[in-house]
Amino acid sequence: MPYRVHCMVCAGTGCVSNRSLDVRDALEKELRKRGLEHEVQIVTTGCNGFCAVGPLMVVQPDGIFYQQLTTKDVPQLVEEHFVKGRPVQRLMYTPPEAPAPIPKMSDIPFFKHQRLIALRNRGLVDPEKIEDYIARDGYQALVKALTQMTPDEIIEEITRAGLRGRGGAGFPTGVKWRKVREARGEPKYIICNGDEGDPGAFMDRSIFESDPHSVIEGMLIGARAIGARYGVVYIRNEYPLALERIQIAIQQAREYGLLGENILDSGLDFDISVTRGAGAFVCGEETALIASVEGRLGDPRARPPYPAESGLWGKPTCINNVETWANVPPIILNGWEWYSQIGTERSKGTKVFSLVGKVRNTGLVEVPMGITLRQLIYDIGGGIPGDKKFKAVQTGGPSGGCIPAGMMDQPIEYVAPDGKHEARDYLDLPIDYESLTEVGSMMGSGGLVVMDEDTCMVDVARFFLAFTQDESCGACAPCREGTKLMLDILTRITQGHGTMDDLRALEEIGWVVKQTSLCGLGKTAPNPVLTTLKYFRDEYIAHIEAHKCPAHVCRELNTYRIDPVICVERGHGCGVCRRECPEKAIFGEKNQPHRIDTTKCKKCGVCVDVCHFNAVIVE
Amino acid sequence: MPKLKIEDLARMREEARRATMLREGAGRVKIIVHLGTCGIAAGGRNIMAAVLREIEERNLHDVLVTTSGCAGLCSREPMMTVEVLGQAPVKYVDLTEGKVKEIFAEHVMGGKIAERYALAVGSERAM
Amino acid sequence: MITVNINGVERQVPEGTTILQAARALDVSIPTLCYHPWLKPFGACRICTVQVQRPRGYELLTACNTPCEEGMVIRTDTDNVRQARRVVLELMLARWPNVPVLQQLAAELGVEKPRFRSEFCDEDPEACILCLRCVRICEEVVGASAIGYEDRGIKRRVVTPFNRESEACVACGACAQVCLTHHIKFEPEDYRGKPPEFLLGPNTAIFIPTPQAVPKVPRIDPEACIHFKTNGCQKCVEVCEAKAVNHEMTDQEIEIEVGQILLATGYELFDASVMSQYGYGRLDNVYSALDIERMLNATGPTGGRVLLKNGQPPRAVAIIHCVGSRDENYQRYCSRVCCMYALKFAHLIKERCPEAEVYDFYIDMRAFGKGYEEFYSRVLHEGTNVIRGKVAEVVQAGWSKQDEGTLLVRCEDTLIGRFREIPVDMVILCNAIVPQRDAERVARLFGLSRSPDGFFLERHPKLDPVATSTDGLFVAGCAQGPKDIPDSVAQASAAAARMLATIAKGVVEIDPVRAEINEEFCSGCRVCNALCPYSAIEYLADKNVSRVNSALCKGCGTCVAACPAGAITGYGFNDRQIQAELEGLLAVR
Amino acid sequence: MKEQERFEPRIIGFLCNWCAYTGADLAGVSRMKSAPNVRVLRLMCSGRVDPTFVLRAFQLGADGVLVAGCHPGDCHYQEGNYKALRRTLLLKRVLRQFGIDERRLRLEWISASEGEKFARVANEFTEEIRALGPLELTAALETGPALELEEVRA
Repeated sequence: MPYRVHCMVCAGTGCVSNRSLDVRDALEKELRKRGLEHEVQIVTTGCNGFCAVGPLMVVQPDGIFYQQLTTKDVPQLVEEHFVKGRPVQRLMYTPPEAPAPIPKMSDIPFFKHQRLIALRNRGLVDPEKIEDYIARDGYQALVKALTQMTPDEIIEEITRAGLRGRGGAGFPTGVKWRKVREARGEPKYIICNGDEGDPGAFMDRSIFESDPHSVIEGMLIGARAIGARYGVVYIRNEYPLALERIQIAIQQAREYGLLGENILDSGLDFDISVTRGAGAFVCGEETALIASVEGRLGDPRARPPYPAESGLWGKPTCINNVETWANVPPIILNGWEWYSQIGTERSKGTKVFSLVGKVRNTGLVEVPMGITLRQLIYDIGGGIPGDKKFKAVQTGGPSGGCIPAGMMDQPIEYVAPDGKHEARDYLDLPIDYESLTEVGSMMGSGGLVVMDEDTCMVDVARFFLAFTQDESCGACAPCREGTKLMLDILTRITQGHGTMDDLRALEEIGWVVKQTSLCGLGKTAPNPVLTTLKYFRDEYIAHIEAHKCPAHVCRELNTYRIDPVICVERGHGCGVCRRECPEKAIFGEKNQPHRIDTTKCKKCGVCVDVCHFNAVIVE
Repeated sequence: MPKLKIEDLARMREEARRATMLREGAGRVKIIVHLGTCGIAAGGRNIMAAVLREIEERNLHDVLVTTSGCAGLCSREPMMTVEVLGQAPVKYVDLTEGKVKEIFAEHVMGGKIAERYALAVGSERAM
Repeated sequence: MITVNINGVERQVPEGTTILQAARALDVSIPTLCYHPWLKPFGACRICTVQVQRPRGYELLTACNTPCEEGMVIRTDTDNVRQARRVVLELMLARWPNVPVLQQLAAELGVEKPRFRSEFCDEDPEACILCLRCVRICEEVVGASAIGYEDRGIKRRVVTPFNRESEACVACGACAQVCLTHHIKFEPEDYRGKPPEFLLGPNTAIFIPTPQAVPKVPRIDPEACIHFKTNGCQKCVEVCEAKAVNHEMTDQEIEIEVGQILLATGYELFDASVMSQYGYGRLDNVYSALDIERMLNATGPTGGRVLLKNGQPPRAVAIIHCVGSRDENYQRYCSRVCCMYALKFAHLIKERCPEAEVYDFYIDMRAFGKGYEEFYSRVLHEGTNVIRGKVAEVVQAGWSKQDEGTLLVRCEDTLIGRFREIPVDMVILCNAIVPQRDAERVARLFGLSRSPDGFFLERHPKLDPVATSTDGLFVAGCAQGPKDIPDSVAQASAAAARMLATIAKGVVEIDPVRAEINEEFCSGCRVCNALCPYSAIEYLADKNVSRVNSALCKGCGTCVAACPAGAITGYGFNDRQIQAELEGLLAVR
Repeated sequence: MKEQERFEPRIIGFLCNWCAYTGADLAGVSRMKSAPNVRVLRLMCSGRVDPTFVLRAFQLGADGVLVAGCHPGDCHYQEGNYKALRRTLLLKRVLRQFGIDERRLRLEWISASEGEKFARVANEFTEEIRALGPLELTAALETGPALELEEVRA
């Protein structure tokens, strides 16, 4: 009996951790109970991107989007939707301030503004079945590349399409492929860099989990273009599900003869091996990655020679990010004109961002280049929860910078595509490689952390710097010593012992580390500090001179006080805070206003948490 | 698995088309079987099974089958609506498995509405 | 060739030259720390930062490992460059404030007081500043890869694997040599079994043994040379203009056709440690004559100064004669030379340590040579105390503080008939001269016999002292018996004269005494063929007779006696002559 | 036996030129006392001693024959003394056939430095022969015991 309905249950890491697989099992049991198991097929797919509302399921062909499902909802869902054909309103997604839930997935704003190329198959294919991928034109691009195009034509196609590296630097992929093709030395290698060490970035993981075959097909086309014999997928060991799915995909590709000798009788010999990263952020840098694949200590080395001339085992090597490889098949299939229409003048195509932080709809979005921060945060992200004021957005992970929202009165000079000069404030800045770099941040892997008024920028800078300092490989002096000294200064400032020439020292050391470090990690580590210093200097000064943290994040600088009026009128002097205070620093009687002895107070903030009436004021 | 040739890829793509078409909600004809409480009571499940059997026998992959709630005409159940892309949806009433076979042949395949069983043409938009 | 512009000066450099090499060619100074000419550039310290103009502004790059590109414009003296180098240096000083090489560079770059102090600050002036030159030389040049580094970031440290002594280390000292802060020390412990103070010259792998070495050319010590251990290095080959270094050379056995041989194989010094009562090899500051000869030599380990093991000059020295000579249990003969060099030592020690007391223990002072006696009386006048008596033993004194480290020499002073115990700081033993250890084998090799004392036997002690019983084989010097330099020289000249005489004659007279076969009597039984030790008898198959090769025949006559047919006559000692002798001998009652 | 009629044995000494003869010379040079009975015959090597010389010596009235060569390994001609050793052992058997006491023939290794040893051997040998008394060769020939072949071969 042919199926009439496909339930696409999301099995990305986010949803799986919210027990979406239990929902699937409950669904299966319920369908069998209702005798519908031959009419309704359950398909587990990769991550759909809307992790905030997982576990989620899309019922096709109707396109109904169900979210935050639990096993308890399953009987009602089956009864109503599958038996009676009436979608269940209760389980649909209702955007904030929206009157009614939106049934169709395509109408939900989170998905509507997206443009899927690298994630074209997410939610529509079972990542562990090659047949699903083939059904959605999988490996057709490879057939076209092998039969109708010469390697040079392939490279020409990629170059004209304007595809640039999605790892963060944005190096034109076509140029890189040509350099490796023309370099002397056999055999040649291509590497898929899935190290993704940035905290808060998970786009590579999601591509591996939802559509591993698109990466394999991209690498096959790259191998054909470059003349590479071996491929390596370098994937973080911290991504067990993604690792499992890429290995299954590679195994299936080998069984179908799409990897190995004489692929599709085209004479192309190519195979892919998987190497697991050992958890060092520095191994995201290409030369350190190569060292790690060769089994050596993951230290970067001086360049030139660039990996294109002498990379893995000293042979010409082309290293591209997961997302870059995933973009290749659509370009080859639909031609470069189609691709170059998307995006801006200098940055073509789409970019996958991981929208995290103080935003309602956290998750993974693939948007065309040129989209503005406002669209990304408000239209797609659903704005800032808890009616807090938007303060800044951090892009590019620990190597990126912070872009303030508050600089409304100082718009930046923006040259529109038609050459007209416009004054735009940051939020309306179209996002692409150059625009982000100009404001001191960088595209990076695509991590986008939204921050609201409750975020202390000094603390954010300290957090990111602590990460890069800890991940520094220690080979070159400026990065090893510089990041440590800057971290010590920032820690001092957050504890209220900073001085004004600490700021000058931060800038000086930051400049030197940025200019003279051996590899990308060192060159970008100071960015978070330098951009927060540039845009939020007043907060630093507040920490130093006023010994106050405007966002009350740096605990040592806070003072805690109980508002006597609220405490008595609303709280009737309940004394919860008095009992809970670990330092016994709160005094007062029933129905009397309570008082905090600031000498004993260790500023732990427990009283704020336990007081139901928000009587505790933090200054 | 034997080593794939290019033709194998194309063949597999065709075979799997059915599933993907369905997933993308794309199809030439859409059949809605009304399974409201009354519909089910009147034997809507058998009609659904019949429709699915027809699709299977003809190995069609551009026909979408969905269910919907009660259309309001409980007396004329079981009912189904057949909507060919671009044409007005046609509602058929008092169905039996035999009738379903005829409707399928004339309307779904032939494109000509089976007047004798049709109740009304162009009621609410189904697509 | 590509053109680059350094500080405004255009310059042609070959493809692949780094900015540092180009700058140095223009003697533009660029500071470096982790750079080393022998090693691949590593770029750890970033001190060699220079400014390279880019289309949109500039870029700071490290000169040591950035190759020059066509039309590159490089500036090494801009404010950015100075600021970058200064701050990088301040960062390093924050971590290692007292390292001299960093302080000296700081002075050059104008860094007065380092502003920062790291939490991991290390005050040690010999701290490791992680330039990794040691790790790189051990891998790239030596090829032993014995050291590496562990951990990451601020906690990175240079270690041997698992912090245990590395078996791969070939103790070549290369790492210690390139270490900027002398963090790695290299002490040549008991090198090749001899106490360090008696090393013959430096212990590097390639060295000139001593300044007076003949020939005075460097020599490679295969035990110390890295190339023989890891097939790496060969820096000496690279730097030698004359391309004279060849590691493949080995000892070769050369065969030379010679007519005459002079055996002048010399002597060996008696191993005094056998006589445990003197404590040689057991007690400190008890030296043999050759050790002192080495110490007194200007090129010796102490540069000619007489020093104790603790580096102080001795206050009293004892010189003991006839150690192992004129002794029933060891050598019964007198070694002839000891008395005189003992006096020489006394004189030199007096000269070099004026306030030191010298005691000379002798049995008979044999100052037999020309001018020797006069020297003896002069030494006496210089204040050397001379004691006639064979020393019984040398013991370690030291139960009281001031005796610490002194030695007691116990002997019986036969002139005053009393037992004496003299505290001294240093004891010098005059070891006997004994034949070379392999004298037995050499003698047998040349068919030479030895006199009872083991030295080679001369043909006649009085009439022919330099020849041996074998023609063409001569002996001279201590190989024939203990003698001093004048006598050795005299003998050497004599032997040389004898040999030249033979050579001058141009003809070699062989002894008439040899054998000859009378071919009529010879029955071809070939008994004599195998008999002859010099295989001088060959068998003529066609004539079925044997024949003696007169050049090879030494005339021993063994074959004459053995020939069943009596066909061989031994000239000079033929049968009839011997019969006649017998008759003569027995004729009288 | 009166002093002057005391039997003075006549002993022939075949001495090799390099060792034994030099040793004897050393004994002389070192003024060692040794019995004059040994009448020395110098040969280039002990290997040169032909058994017939020994027999001839006995025939001419020698009471004892001493053959002296270099120590094994010391021979100036490498192997001469080994040949002498072989011949002497066989010759001793032949002497028995002639009825001559084999102790009248003695083989000794005397190196050039063993002057003292030569003197000692000479004295001992002389006393030994003196004890054996004069060798009346012609008489012994007639009355000597006939040796069986096996005994010879043993």
